[in-house]
Amino acid sequence: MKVDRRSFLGLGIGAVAGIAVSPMGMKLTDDSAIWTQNWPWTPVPVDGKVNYEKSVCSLCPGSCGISVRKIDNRPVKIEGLADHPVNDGGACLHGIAGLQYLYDPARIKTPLKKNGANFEKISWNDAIELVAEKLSNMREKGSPEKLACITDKEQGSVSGLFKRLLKTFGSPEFYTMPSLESYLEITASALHGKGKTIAFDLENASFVLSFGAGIIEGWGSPVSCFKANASRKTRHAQLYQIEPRLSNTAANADRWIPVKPGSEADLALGISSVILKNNLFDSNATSNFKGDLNKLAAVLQKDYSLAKTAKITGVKPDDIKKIATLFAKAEMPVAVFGKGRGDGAQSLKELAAVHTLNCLVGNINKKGGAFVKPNNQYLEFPDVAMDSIAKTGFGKNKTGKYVNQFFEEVNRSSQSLIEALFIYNANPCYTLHDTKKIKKALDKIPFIVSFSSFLDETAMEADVILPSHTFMERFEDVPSSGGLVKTVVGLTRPVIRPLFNTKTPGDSLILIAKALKGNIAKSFPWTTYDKCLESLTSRIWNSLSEDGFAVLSNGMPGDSQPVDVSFLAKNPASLKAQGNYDLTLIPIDNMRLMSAATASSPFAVKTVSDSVLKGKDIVVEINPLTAKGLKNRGFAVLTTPMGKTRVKVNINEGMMPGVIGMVTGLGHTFDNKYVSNKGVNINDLIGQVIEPDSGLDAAFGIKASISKA
Amino acid sequence: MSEIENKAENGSTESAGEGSAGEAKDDKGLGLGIIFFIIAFVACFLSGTLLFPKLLYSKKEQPFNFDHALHVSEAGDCETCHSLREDGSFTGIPKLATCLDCHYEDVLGETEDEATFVEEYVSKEKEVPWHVYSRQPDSVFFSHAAHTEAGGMDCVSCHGNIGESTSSRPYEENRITGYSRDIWGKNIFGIKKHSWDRMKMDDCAKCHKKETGHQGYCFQCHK
Amino acid sequence: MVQENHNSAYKFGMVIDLDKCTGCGSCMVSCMAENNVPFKEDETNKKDSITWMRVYKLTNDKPFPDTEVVYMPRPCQQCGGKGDHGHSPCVSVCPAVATDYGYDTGIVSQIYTRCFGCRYCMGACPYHARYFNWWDPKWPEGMEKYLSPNVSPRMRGVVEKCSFCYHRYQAARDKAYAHGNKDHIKEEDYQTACTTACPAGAIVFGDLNNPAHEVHQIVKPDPHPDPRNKHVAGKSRNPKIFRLLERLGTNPKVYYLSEREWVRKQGDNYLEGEWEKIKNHHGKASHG
Amino acid sequence: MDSALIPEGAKRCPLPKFSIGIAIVSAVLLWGVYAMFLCWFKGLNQTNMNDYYGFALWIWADLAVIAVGGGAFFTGLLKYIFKIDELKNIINFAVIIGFICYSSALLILAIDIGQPLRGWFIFWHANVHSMLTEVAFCLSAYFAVLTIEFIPNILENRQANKVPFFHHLAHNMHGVMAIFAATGAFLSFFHQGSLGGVAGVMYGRPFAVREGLLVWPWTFFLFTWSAAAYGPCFTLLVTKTTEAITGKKLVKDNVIHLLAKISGWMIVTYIIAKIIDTAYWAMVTAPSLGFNLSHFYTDNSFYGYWMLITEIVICGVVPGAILITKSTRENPKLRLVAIILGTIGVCLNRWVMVLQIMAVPVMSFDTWALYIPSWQEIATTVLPVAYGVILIAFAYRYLPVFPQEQELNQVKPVTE
Repeated sequence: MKVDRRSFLGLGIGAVAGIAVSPMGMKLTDDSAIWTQNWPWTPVPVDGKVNYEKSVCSLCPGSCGISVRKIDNRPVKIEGLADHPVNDGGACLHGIAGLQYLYDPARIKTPLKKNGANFEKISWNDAIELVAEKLSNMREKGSPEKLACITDKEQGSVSGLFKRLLKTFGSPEFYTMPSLESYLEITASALHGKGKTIAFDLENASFVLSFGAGIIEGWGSPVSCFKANASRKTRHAQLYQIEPRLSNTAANADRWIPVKPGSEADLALGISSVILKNNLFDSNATSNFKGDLNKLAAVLQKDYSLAKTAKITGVKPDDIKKIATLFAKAEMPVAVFGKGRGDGAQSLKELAAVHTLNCLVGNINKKGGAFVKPNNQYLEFPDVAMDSIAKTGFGKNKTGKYVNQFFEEVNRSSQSLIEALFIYNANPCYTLHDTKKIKKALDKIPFIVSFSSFLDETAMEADVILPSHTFMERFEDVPSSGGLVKTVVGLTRPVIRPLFNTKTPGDSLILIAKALKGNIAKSFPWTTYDKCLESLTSRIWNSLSEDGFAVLSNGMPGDSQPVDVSFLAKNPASLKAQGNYDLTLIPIDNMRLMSAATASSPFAVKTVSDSVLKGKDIVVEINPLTAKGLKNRGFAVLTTPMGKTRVKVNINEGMMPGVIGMVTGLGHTFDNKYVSNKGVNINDLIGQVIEPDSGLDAAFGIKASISKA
Repeated sequence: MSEIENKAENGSTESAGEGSAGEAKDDKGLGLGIIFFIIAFVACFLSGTLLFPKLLYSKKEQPFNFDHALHVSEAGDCETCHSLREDGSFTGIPKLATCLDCHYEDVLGETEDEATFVEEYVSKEKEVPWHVYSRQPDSVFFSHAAHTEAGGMDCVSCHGNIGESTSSRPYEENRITGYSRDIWGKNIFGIKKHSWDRMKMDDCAKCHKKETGHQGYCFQCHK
Repeated sequence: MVQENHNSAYKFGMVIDLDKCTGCGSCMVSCMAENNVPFKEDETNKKDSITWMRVYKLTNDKPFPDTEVVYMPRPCQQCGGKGDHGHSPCVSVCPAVATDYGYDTGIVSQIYTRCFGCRYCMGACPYHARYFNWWDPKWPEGMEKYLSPNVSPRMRGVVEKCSFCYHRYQAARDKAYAHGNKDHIKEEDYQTACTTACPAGAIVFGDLNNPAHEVHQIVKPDPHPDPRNKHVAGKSRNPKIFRLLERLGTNPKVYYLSEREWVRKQGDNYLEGEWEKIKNHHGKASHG
Repeated sequence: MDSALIPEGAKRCPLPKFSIGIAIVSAVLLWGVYAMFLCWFKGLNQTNMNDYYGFALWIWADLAVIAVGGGAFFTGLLKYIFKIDELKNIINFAVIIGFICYSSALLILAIDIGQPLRGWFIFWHANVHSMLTEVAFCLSAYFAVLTIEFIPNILENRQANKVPFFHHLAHNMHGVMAIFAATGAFLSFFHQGSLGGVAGVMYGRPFAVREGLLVWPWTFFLFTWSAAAYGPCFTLLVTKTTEAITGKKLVKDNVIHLLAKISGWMIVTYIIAKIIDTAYWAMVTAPSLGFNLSHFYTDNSFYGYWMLITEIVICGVVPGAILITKSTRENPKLRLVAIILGTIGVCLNRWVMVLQIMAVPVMSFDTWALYIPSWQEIATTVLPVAYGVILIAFAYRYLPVFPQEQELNQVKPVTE
């Protein structure tokens, strides 16, 4: 048989036809398409039973109630908790993105010990032992006061435990990072006396005069402020926003009053001056002033006349007069302080000047006004056992009044002032001005223990890290703060089993205390933090565990408050920005970026406009009049006395001429590519300026120049 | 093309002669060609129909044998184990907890399978990794409530008489797509005799069209 | 396939109060978290950044200090198409029926697994509401555990967009079925993720066909076609309410509310002098 | 070496020289193939397309090659239906060019879609309302027709033609070619048109949208017409180029003049229609949507009125005028200028109808979006060009493409 071409042809055609008629072709075509629909590298979320858990978000001081949607045991979404007294269902973007913190690539998965430049993993036992050994040595040497601690806040059981440990150990060196809450307490303390805080009844106020407070940019308890602001339209209330930049709050306000950076206090005093001069003040209220009002009036008439104020602030005299009149005559006026989110640098002069307006028009503890109320008191700690070492140490003077001064003193001193430092929920290497200096100070402290959940800038400087659970993995009491009218305590609860080998910070402290033995161990009698929390909050525990929150006080404080304006009557000088350049660089707080200890989530960074961040470049805002020679979206070099950086330029009519605005919250350097190494940290470019009369870092900005790159 | 035209016109006699000579040769060649054609056709068709499915699907045994008939006779219906939740979603294959509602004491029966169940899963508190014959891909949204409650359908229409089975047949998985074989159906040509023989989108659409007058909009069945 | 929006059907829509919107971004993140939207290292090229809900920043372009800024959240507009007959700009062009118009809900729905990535719909949409998956969706190790089973993660090479959280509609229906209410879902049972997240309460969502729903009461849609443009239907009878690019006849179901005239003007394109004539025109005026 | 394959009586360059030329072009081809695989395996992130530019260089290339490939159907139509017999001398080449253009278009589409393995959904789940569906069906069908039209020419290869079956097949296919030509013309009318319709129906895009007749916007007819008008320009241009490279006259002047004349009149009529369309759109359609003409041509760094003038006047009116005037048409230099301008004109039109549409902002607060293709896009766009060159080279070398070649190049038959 001769197999010729035709046979081959027959074979070939037959094979093709056979396959074509068989279902193979059809099936493979279909299956290859289905394969693309189910690529093994595209995740398939597992289904299950939907259930919700109530908790509280503790990413910021807002203390919003959250509802965590879970599929079986797996949390899939965070939403605002309906009917919660703080946020009633609303939620901010950071809280909603909360689950991204749980799975953050920068999370610390197990205790770490610094070995040279790197960290090595150690067991919890070894870590606690190591800490206890160092601390015991300090006590043996008789210098317990050389242990310091920095946390985010005064309130709450975890801060309470830190303070307690320090006290029974024998150190007064407990510091908190600056926050709106701390400024509220400082202001209340200066004007009304110790142990008090201030709240603003934005929900009811008919005229809000905001001195740069980013009411819709994360100031105070953000969601609550958003709600109060949104209801303004229906309440026919007005918002006047005073700041150099057309922030979102200014854009949303009824009027934006641009003011030269750093002159907010002067404007407030100028307005007070008009109110006093034109008898617009509330005469009943002035009876609460304890002396010095006349002295203040004299100072104001002399130094804050319309013309002088106008010159300092750049606001027209007519406008000042108009604002003063509107404010004083409004039914329920309130003046609000705390530039931006209110957690940046502030001067007491500004805080006091603004709050004095409230005092003058008599809106203290009145509906729609400012509430002066006692600090939260809901924790019932048993007495602390202290030995003589502890008593001596604890009785010593603190190194600095506030955390900024603390770092300044550590840097300044030639001796080792501090030998060990605990840092919890704070990232001073990122959030405080002049980060280089902060790092230098930390370098001088031989033993740093971080309780951070993330390997952030400050945790990197630590010698030992005792990683904490995130707020989704632990119990904690979360007292409301930040100028909120209601006093609410929320309960953060674990919504998932801890993912890593981490602990509740309270448990870490209890373990340390027990390892230190003696009185210290005796002062920490609890087996676990969870039990400790239950006993500390026993009065409200039922409500906490059932509703997820407890309302401590709902209404306004009824009593009248004494007012002491002696600080202002001394006519403290306004601070100038550091440096000799022509322009002023100021920070911009943007709602979509976190700038405190917690960094932003990938989702939050994703929402950031390309006129704020483009690629890895930060974009600064500048008025066209100031941007001479610069191209919109072009590169420029920004110089301040602290250093130089390359930036992009957003030429923007919403910025006051002569001012450069740079967003806060960028320029992180830790290991999370979605969040870090984007832009620069403005705190690298601004130095501290300590207000002499208060000890606060009051650097509202810094002098700067900008030129084409 | 035009060149051919010219050639054809000019050389008609010549090509006719060649043609007739060629045809005789052709016949033989063609005959052989046809034989080869048939052989190749049959071989390829058969391998595409019989061998191919064997290669395409992998067989997996269930973790242990499950007797549906026995459970139905004990429980009385399907809904005892496969139920709607309060929110209207469907539980699917029951979780261990549901099994333990009845299997609360160590052993109820004496089968080897139940022993496996107790030893491997109940005592270790491990969910049984069942292979789901009727699992639809992630892109599909299927509401049991819409079909059983609103549509009044029974389980058999889509799932067949699985409730009468006394043992678990092997789970066959498409190696390319990861689908259960039940989606395309046992018949490789995709021919079906019963409403439950196949679970492709076209089957859903056809029934929807018949019952509701419209096959539905994308999101009705896709997520 | 010519079907009308019949009365028994839902017509889900939204009205966004731009005076309340603060540009905070909660809606964007809530949407991303709800719908398994991925993220990548650099999201600053907004032309390839998937945000079903995007917040635009509008400015009146006046010099300092008269500058004004308003934020405008832009979900998919769920266009009804010319004359509101369901031929949305994107739906009518899809060659493979991977996207279609739900006459029962008014929602432009889609099948990601049907889409083969021709991107014609993207070109046809003037709102840039459609996004292409240029990359494989990837999550940092472990983070895929937070993905929701209600929305299937999309693979590389397909187009996606806002669905008005259709899965929430499905959940509401399931709930209704389970409780014996075959065809009735409650207003509060179906709300989109952006609506519930908005801390300012700027978004109101519901059935535009249902006079009991808040969205209907705010928008007061005019059932008659616009006498000036036969393609436009459902115009709001509130002169402060507008839709984006209404003149194109896309008939969006997302309405915007603003007290500021310049904002309303930016909602569409006008020849010189045209706005002055048209600005106070609204449905009610044309029909007494 | 390969002389047995070379058409009888034709002289071809030595095989090594030919091989070197092919090797060079193949290198370019491989570059394109590499980029193609990158796009398939890594996805379309390899391109510089984005959510504003869902359609970009590739779709432009697609539209452009289909437009210039229009010479095939139009020449076929003239030859077989209108019986203009002189065109038999260029029809083979027109078909080859068409084949190259259409196969390239299909290849580009296969790269361009995000999910190539699901590409068949366009047929299986076809949406009859979509212009793209119409394009896909007609394009594939017409490609099949072009293949059928090309086959007889391939079978005319000296060796293939020796096989009686092939010889008869070619002969018989030829007999029915008029049917295919008619089918091709019909299919081309629809897919050229529906490609125009792709833009015209986008009523969300005021720059693209046109009113029209029934379901077809005016761009539908303009695209068909312009393909018929400018397609022959490209056929002539490639013929001219082939002549220049081979150094031989391949088609007689009377044939060239005839096709040029027809093309010229088509261009003139087209450009009149185009001007009317543009004017109506600029003065009625766009303003009714709130847009001034200037909106589409200002405030950006690339798209200006120059584009409009170049497309309509320089690359439309000018070549039309040259080609309808006997004296200028028969002047080889001016004719060359005209066919080059014509080819550029139709490509520019397709650019405008793809990329400018994407660039123009529609929402008042949106901004112009400009785009520069990535190297992968460029490489995959050059790929069909290289493939075309190779196919033409092989076709010319081994197939009797030009019936008049022998007559025009009187050389002794090859003796070996």
